[in-house]
Amino acid sequence: MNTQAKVTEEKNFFQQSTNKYTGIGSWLLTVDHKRIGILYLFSMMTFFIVAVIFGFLIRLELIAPGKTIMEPQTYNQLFTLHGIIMIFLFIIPGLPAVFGNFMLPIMIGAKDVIFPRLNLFSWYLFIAGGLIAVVSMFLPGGSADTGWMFYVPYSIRTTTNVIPALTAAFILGFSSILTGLNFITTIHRMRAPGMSWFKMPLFIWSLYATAWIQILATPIIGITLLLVSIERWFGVGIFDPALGGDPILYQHLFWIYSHPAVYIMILPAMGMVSEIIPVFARRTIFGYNFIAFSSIAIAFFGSLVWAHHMFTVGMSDTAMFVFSFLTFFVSIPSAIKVFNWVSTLYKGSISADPPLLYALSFIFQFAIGGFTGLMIGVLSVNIHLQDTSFIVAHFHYVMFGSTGFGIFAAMHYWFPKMFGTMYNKKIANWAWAITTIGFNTLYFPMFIMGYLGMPRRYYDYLPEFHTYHLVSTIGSWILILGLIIMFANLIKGMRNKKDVAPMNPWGGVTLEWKVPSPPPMENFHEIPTVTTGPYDYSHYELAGKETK
Amino acid sequence: MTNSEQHTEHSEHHTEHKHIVEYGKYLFIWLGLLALTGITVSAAGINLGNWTIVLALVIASVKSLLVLSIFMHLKFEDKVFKIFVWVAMLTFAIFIFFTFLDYSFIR
Amino acid sequence: MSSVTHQIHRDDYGSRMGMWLFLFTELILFGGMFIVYAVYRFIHQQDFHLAAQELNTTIGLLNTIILLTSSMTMAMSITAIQKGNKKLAIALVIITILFAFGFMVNKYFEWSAKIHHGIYPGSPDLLSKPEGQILYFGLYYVMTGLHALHVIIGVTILVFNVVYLWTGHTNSNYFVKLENAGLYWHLVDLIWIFLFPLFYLIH
Amino acid sequence: MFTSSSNFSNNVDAVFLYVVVLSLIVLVGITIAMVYFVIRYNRKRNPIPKNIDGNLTLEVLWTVIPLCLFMSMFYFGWMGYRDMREAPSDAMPIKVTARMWKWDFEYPNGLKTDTLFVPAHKAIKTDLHSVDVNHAFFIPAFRVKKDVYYNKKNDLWFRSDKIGSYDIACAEYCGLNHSMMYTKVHVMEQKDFDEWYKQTSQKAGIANK
Repeated sequence: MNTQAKVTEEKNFFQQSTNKYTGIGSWLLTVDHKRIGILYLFSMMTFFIVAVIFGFLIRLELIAPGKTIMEPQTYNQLFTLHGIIMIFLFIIPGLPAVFGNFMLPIMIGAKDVIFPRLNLFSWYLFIAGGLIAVVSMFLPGGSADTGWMFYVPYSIRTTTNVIPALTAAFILGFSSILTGLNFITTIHRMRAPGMSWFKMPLFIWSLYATAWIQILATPIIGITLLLVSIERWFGVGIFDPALGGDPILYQHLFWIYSHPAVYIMILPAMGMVSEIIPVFARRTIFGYNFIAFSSIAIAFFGSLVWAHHMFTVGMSDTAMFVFSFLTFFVSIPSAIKVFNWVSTLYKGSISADPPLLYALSFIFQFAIGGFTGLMIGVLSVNIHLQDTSFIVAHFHYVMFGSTGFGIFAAMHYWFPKMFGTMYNKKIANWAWAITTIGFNTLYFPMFIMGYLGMPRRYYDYLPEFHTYHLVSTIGSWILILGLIIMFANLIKGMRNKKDVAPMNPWGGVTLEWKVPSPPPMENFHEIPTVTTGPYDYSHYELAGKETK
Repeated sequence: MTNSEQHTEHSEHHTEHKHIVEYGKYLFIWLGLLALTGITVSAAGINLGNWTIVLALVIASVKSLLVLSIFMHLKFEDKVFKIFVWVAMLTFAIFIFFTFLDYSFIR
Repeated sequence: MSSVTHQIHRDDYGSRMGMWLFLFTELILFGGMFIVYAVYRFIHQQDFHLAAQELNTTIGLLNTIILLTSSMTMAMSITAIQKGNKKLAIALVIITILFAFGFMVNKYFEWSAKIHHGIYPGSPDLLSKPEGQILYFGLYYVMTGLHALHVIIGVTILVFNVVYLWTGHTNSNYFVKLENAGLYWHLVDLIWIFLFPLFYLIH
Repeated sequence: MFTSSSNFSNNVDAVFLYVVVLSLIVLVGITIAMVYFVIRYNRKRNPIPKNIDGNLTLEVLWTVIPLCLFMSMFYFGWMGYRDMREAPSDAMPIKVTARMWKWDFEYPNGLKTDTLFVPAHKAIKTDLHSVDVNHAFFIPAFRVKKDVYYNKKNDLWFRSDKIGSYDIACAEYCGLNHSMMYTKVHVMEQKDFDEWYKQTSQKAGIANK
């Protein structure tokens, strides 16, 4: 890690470690939440790049019908790993583990999270899980080819290394639980004096809601995957239909977690956007309470709708009715958020810096993801669209187009705070434009071909879908070009010692902008006392009136 | 401190509770638990049809309530702990209830 | 902790809160299996009824009593340390550990009897039974097995706590570790409170 | 769209279009508002922001109006699905067996084929069964789909009024050749179908009933 050239009388967290070790040891044994956040950032990005490469190869294979560059078996393994890595190693930990870890304590005015050693332990679990997932590729038998859903009985029958993949997901789930547990307790116990629940930044609200889902839903997937492992290992009859088991029960259990997991992914990104928009519009957020409560509402309703992933399995009519009905309810709080964000731009004083641009892309793409979600929430339409590339496009719009772009927004927003330097804004703007165009070119055609009947997870396809696949693959190249520019720009910004970032480059008013960039080891010398709400920009308004 | 809710939560930092439960109380609860176990075992012998399982679960719930509130000191903890436990129970209830929306009504 | 100034601030209340949150994940973990149990029992009423008759209620009852008693001794050890009675506290934790061993010994005999009778996952005897019974015994092994694993983890935690008590790390002013170990131990008991009637008493 | 190749396709397409149009209106609205605000209230043009905390009327409006629209979507979806779930009693039953990675069809008289032939204007009820892993029986043109399980009886029905050949795909991932699990359904006039049925059955040594 390069040390920072910023001249301050005080050492920042890069220069001062929490333990007696120097060099790598000071990082691997650190209990400082900021260093752990940085550890997460780099390990997560590594996994992200790996999974992007897999995605790129998958798209390349699909550029034309028939075999292009790989065998069907390889293809099946690649999309499985792409899913496992992206979901468990990038999107779920992305905002909470990286930016939550780094920013949560600072934003609530604390010196660290409440259980710093547990925090480091979570990171080790994350790394262990990630390594198992990646190493399973190279074991004899090859990596799992089941899809990230591990549906039984295929996951019991296949000869590939399913158990390592299941174990990886189990360990990663455990890591996620411990992070959630840490955050809830930290938020309850360590808020600075005066920071009541309704003076908390909205990012913290979203992390709080997320953490509850992490704690209460993740164990279900843990036990379910464990049961499949046990079934494979010992031949115990649990889900295997040949032994009387019920594959649909597996799907219920899987989605009891995995649907709420969608909210684990999206909620922090929503919180992120709620942070960014007021800062760049220099005005208070529109409808703070509604945004805060809609996070909780999403967490609650999100746990009631899992079986809308299963409308074609032959469930009872009652279940079909109730799950479809409630699915529409979960879209209400999301809609409320979108309307409030757009209203926050109204009469602001807007500076279209890279973080805001990414946030606007988020809103646009999240809207598309949400609307297509409505389409597949409609029962009769769902029957047709289930398991087609329409679904693939829908969830990529939500997971990548929204959460992924939320992560990018967070990177550009907090970059100067984390590293104390600045990236090149002009290049960042270009990267934003290219990634946004690339993303939409990549995934939008999938909606059309999905409706025309292109099933998902297909190695080969009928000639009539060729054009859409071709456009989509070209989109993937544009997207990757944008990502390369973005990462290169950020890495260059990190190494750049000239462009020292000020304490508060964007004019934010939450607590993280009141500590130096990068923050010192214990964040605050004195715990601040909070007296105003998190988005109090009245000083800009007042200053404007005075000059008049 | 500007906020009263904040105040109560944080004052806990310093005046850490030290509620001591006497040995006798534990012994009493233990006897109760044994008695309930006895009831559930003997009730299992009587044929009550579908009510057997309901009775068994009700007794088990009473037992766990005793363990939770006395052995695990939930009775003496802050309100927020009790809310947490209810949230967890509610979540599990939702999971099982909604799963049975499928299984109870299957054609 | 380190020599540098980074202090981990003490918050017993927060520690207990974290422990409770962790217990919820454990509860839901077993909850997932209870969902599986409930669904299969709903589908295969008769088979579950028949299969349950093959379990030994006496051993199950004995283990229930053992766990309930160990829960009491565990809870009492906290009272003891709160009153500053170090020796009694240590003795009570050790008694709890001994009960746990008793539980495991019982479990060992129970399982080996089952295996001796040819009922274990994948055995020809079991596979020749109706589907509902295969599922019953599958769940029986997995659920009681996972519970037994928790007993073992609990014992490990308790052993550490004996050391903490011994060295005075845990004392009448600082006993949150013992409290949290106790919470974990009671959770193991809680789960058994449900496992016992569901597997042994549904004739 | 609107090929009306089965009794369901028109309805599904219409409901889909309904949601698409509503969504497009809102999406365009949101996007235009966003872009307009960013330009109109740019810092250069509008250096002094105005703080607005919120507006209860607006919040209520944008909760209640979407809720009503969503409920209408739910209603149409449920009505459409209701028609799909129960086959008419005079439907012709055909057994469908899925295996890695092909489909088999068995007609009432025992005749087996690997391609589905059905008469037009007649309700067809397929009884779905898998001999190995999960599959899903999917006829995109007919807008119907149902998962196929080893130990669960699922069925699916449709009626096609349009002569022609349509693809049948497997929509639930089932391993190596999942993407090659294609076959066809041929919809024929009743008399052509009867002819085909009789001849093929005789060829297969099955006496037609």
